Amino acid sequence: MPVSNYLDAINAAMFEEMKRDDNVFVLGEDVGVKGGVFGATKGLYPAFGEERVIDTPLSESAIAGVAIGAAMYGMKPIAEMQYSDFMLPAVNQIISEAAKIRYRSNNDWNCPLVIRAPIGGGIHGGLYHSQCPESIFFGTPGLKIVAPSTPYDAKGLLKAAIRDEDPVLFFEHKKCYRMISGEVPEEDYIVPIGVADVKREGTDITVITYGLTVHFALKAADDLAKEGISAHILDLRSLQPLDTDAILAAARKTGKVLVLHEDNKTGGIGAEVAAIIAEQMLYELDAPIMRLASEDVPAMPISPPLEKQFMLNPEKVKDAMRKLALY
Amino acid sequence: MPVSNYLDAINAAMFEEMKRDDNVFVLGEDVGVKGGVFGATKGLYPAFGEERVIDTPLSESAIAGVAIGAAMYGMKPIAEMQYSDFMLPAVNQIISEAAKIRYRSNNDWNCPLVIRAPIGGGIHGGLYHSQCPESIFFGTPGLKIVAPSTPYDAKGLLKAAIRDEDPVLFFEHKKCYRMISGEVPEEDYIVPIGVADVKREGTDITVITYGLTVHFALKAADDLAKEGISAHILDLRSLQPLDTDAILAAARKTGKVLVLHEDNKTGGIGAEVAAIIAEQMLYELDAPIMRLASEDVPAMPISPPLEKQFMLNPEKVKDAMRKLALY
Amino acid sequence: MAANELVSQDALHRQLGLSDERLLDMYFMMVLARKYDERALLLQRAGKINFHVSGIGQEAAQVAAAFALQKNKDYFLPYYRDYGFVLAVGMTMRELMLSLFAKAGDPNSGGRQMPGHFGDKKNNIVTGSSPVTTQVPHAVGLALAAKIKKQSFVSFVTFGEGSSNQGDFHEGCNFAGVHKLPVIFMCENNQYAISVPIAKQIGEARIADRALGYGFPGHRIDGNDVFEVYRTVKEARERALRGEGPTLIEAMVYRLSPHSTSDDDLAYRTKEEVQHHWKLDGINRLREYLLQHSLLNDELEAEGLKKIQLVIDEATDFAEKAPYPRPEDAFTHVYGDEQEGSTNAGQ
Amino acid sequence: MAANELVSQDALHRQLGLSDERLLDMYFMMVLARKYDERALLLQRAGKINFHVSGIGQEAAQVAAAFALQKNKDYFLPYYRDYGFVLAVGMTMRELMLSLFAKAGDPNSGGRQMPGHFGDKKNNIVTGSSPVTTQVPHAVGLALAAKIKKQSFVSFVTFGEGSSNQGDFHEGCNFAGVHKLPVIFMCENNQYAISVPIAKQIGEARIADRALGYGFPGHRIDGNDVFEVYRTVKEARERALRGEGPTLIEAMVYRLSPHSTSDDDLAYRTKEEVQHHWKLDGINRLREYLLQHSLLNDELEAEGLKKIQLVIDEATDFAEKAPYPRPEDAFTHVYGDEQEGSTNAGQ
Ligand SMILES: Cc1ncc(C[n+]2csc(CCOP(=O)(O)OP(=O)(O)O)c2C)c(N)n1
Ligand SMILES: Cc1ncc(C[n+]2csc(CCOP(=O)(O)OP(=O)(O)O)c2C)c(N)n1
Ligand SMILES: [Mg+2]
Ligand SMILES: [Mg+2]
Repeated sequence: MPVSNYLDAINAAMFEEMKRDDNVFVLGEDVGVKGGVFGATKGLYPAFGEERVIDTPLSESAIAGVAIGAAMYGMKPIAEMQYSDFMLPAVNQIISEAAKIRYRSNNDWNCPLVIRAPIGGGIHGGLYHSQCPESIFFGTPGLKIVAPSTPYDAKGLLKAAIRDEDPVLFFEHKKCYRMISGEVPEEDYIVPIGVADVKREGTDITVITYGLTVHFALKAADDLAKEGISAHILDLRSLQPLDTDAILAAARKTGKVLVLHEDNKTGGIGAEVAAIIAEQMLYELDAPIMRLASEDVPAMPISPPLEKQFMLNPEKVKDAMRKLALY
Repeated sequence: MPVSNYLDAINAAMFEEMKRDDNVFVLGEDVGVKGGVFGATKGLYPAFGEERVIDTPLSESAIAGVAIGAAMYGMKPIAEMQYSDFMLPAVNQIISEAAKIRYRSNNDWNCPLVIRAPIGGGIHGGLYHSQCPESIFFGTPGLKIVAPSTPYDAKGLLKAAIRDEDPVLFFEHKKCYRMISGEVPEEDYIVPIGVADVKREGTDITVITYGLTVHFALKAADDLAKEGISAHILDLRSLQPLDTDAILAAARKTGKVLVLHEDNKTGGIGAEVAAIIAEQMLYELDAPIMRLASEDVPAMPISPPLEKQFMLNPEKVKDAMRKLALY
Repeated sequence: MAANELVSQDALHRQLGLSDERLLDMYFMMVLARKYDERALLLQRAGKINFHVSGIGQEAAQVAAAFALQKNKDYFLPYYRDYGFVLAVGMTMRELMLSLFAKAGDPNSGGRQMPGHFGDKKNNIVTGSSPVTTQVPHAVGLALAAKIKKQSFVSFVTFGEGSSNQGDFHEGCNFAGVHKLPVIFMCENNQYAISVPIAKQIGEARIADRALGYGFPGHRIDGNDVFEVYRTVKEARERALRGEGPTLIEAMVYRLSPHSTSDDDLAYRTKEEVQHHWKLDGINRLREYLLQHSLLNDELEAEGLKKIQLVIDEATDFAEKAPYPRPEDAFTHVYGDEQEGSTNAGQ
Repeated sequence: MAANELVSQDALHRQLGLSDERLLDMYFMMVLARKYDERALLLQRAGKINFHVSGIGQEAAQVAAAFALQKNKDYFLPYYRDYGFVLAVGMTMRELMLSLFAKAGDPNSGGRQMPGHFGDKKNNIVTGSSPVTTQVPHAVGLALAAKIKKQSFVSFVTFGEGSSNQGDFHEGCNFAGVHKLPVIFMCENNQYAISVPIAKQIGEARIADRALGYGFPGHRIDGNDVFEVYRTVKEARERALRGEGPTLIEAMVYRLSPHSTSDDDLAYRTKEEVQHHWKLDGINRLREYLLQHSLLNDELEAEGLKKIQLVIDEATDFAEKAPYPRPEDAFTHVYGDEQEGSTNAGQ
């Protein structure tokens, strides 16, 4: 199978879907001529022209709102937010509008919209180019949210998102763009939204995570295997809806759970995962449910020692996993 | 002690603080001449004039943003959002700005701002006049969030919020405005932010909640007492920071915990409360951690049978409490 | 009849391409909206419904605008006072009443949303919400779809003057201006946003002047003058279809009712001010014109009013008796692909 | 000397109230900013720093504006290209360099924010962020404080032309217009927002024209003409202090560098276009004027440049050697009342 990096997988998903369905179009800041500040939309402008690859004015609420209008007409917009940090001006359009269109119209209207936004840190981006905004949107029924960790999942989930009849937030980790490569089939495929994936089988401890930290956990698990600790790693892939069955199965597998994410701890996805487990299988646990997440500070600072201190990494993850194994 | 309703307690807190400190001022839609759509700012305009009780244009991002600017100068703005549903256009100002001003300036600047917003349902307000937006803001370090249930707490917490040196979201439950009365001292007092309150002592089950549902739990507890079930009820009062010690103490008291709130279940405050307990005192529990919250649908519909079905009430709460007690 | 026709020959409405019949239709449509609104206020006072937000004083502008557009072709994004508008583009009185009573058959939302929150796909009425002005970028998105898909329709969106101060107004207008999209923005400037008068909403500015900053024309017009409204919207539509881009229209009207049934307007404005504006009512003005041009007489009027009365009575009765949604319907249609019972219902 | 003074007597700068010395100061301040910027680009290319966002091409407008304001009295909300501006209102070269190297002593953020994200209370420079245009309502809030507290200062805020399309621009301007607040909005229209040219940002519109929709004056001026900038800002300040309200200024400049050190600008514009604009550079234009008026000569210039060189060398060296923040400093100052270790640090 051909190997591709995470960024190219995203690019290919858009390219193929735009070819497949001429209702699909892309809009956002610098997505056209420049091909996006990270290059995610590279090649789309020459291939599909400026009517389907639209360089918008610098106004995220309009990007979301205009996309919503077009989606209600029956088009399939893919709106790029340059950084997830900059999608906050569009929160009202996303939460008050996109999420509620089907429900409020009693199924008369719907909003098949994809919003792509790069999340996460580790690129020396400082406070406003490193954030994880998941918790802002996670409590909003009506939205779907995905956050893939591999090129395969990224491509399959983006295709599923584009074909979905409801609004999907597609959070892509910018640190994965060029750092993560993997096999991506040539044939058309989708990864269904709402289905988690076991990225590693193990017997001693379970790590439930998503995004960049999947890779930290995998790296840590390799190291820990040498110490005789066997880790089972579940990649949530979809945050909304959560794959409750897979979460419970993974937790049951070892009875010891570490929930791990880069978004800050309080109010993060990890709280919900822990709460689901504590509600549904408390008596099957062999240890308290551990969480490892970023510190509860407003955002990641840029100065190298501060960024390093703030960012999770395989070492920190390994320490937490070992601690849980030894519990 | 004099008795006052929840709305008057809020009104009195503002009145007294405006008298005490001429840096305090109020701004928002219809807060001046009309005294607010719920009457929360009644009497302030005649008492303090239009420069300190400002009827703003219909633009929430400006209300928040202008208030932030004034707060950075050293004033103490109280910004009213007419309904919490309508504060979403201001999310960028609240999360990207207010929450991060102290941190990003390394303590050089700060933002002593209060944003008041009525939350919750049960007033036949339909989708956009009934929402609980806590989860949108809960994951944002740098903000403080309070959500009082009684006139005493409302007045004391609002005063604490106004005197706080950091931004505080003050979520007042609109259904409590006239429905809930209670004793409120004449003397100046504050209720410290970050401190929960045991609203009822009990021995069989613990209910951890905040806002309107505190009253549902109290009512249910009265009924259940007749059935021989003794409920311990903790009112969080502050959501950010959470009073972790009080949460653990309340959970320990009975070993059986129901977390209860009106905001929808997935991603709500209840998830964090459950996760804290599951992380720190799993082995002291005598039952799985239960959560009772609103359904995961976009918002509360207006048609009476739908609203009734959607809204929590003392009966639904009682059923959940009994179920937990019998576990 | 012959003399009559002669008189009308060069009458204003004919010059604008409005036949006598259509003008009369327009008139009765406005009256229908007014009577609906009065009925809704009555029903609220009688405790039969909880809430109504009135459009009284704005019907002339609404209906005249609708008549300048193309039903079932153009896309409409009306705001919560636009009863006259939605009636004119195809919503029925029964449908409005079902919404007012929050009954299951309400096409707008199946009883989920407040009345006045329109949405009806079969009539190209796009679903709207309560947070003001969010519909403005939506209208731009529909116009963008028209452009991308090379379809010959316009989108038409209304909002209040207070609402024009939201960021979404600015962002939507600018986007439309850059891409020269076929969208018409019509502000119904009724001079109040709840209690806040225009002087405190926009100072000494005029909404129409904002168009200049987006590179397209803006017109402030008398919203009580149906001919001016009709002509302006019609020209804007033609302009849009020619690919010349958006138009902003500021229709000056006055909110004759309180903001809603929850509002006491005399707390912030005087009876005299309101009374003054009753004299300028656009429906009356059109009536005078019709009388002057002998297009209306006592008999025609009585007949028209009687029909309207019947329609409203029948619809009220129908909606009152219509079933509510089933309680469990509160939990459906969160997502399109949901299974029955897929939410956390019945926990 | 006497002849020299005679020549300058009715020179433009004198008419505007700028002494020879101040004009020369202004010039060298612009050069200082330019040289800082060039050094930062060099440091980035050398791998000594990660990132720089350049203000080259906008220094003339920035410094001229700063000279028309009152240091330590007015409040400043500059945007990320405003090195010339912040230097002119009191930030030192060492401070800029500390920020560029993300060192602990950086007064803007203690090394937390990207360079170009200014904030320095002692100089009335209000802390700013990356999401564009949020500072516009803040400036309005500071101006509101001036009005409520009856203080005689103005707030001055800058932003790019792309950023003027954010809702916050609209909401902030309108609020200021309604309350006639002492604020000056200056758009540095450098004709690009990253890769997107003005034609795709605002179509055929002009930012300055937007002021009309808020009821206050808007001026499009040549940002490379220091005199025009100085006069316009000065008049706007006087107007604001007289209680007449805000002014919007659109200073036409050109972004001579790529958007940032991460950008390849030749992917979307031509070398020729950039070269053309180098010829219009405002610093050069002022230099010509100074030479013409004999306010500058080779000797003075060499001396000035040498001083600048020294200042920059010294500051670079200082900042490079200055300590980084301690790792644990990443977790402080979330709240004012925090106890040491009150976050979930070290879980
Ligand atoms: C974003 C938002 N903020 C506040 C409200 C509450 N609200 C409902 S109508 C209204 C006034 C609207 O005034 P205007 O736009 O002039 O329209 P009008 O009601 O006068 O027709 C307000 C403040 C809202 N619906 N949405
Ligand atoms: C809300 C927001 N969206 C996107 C960005 C990313 N971004 C940074 S600068 C920039 C372009 C700004 O253009 P302009 O306002 O013209 O200022 P200039 O950089 O040209 O000086 C963009 C899109 C941002 N910082 N904030
Ligand atoms: Mg109005
Ligand atoms: Mg620019």
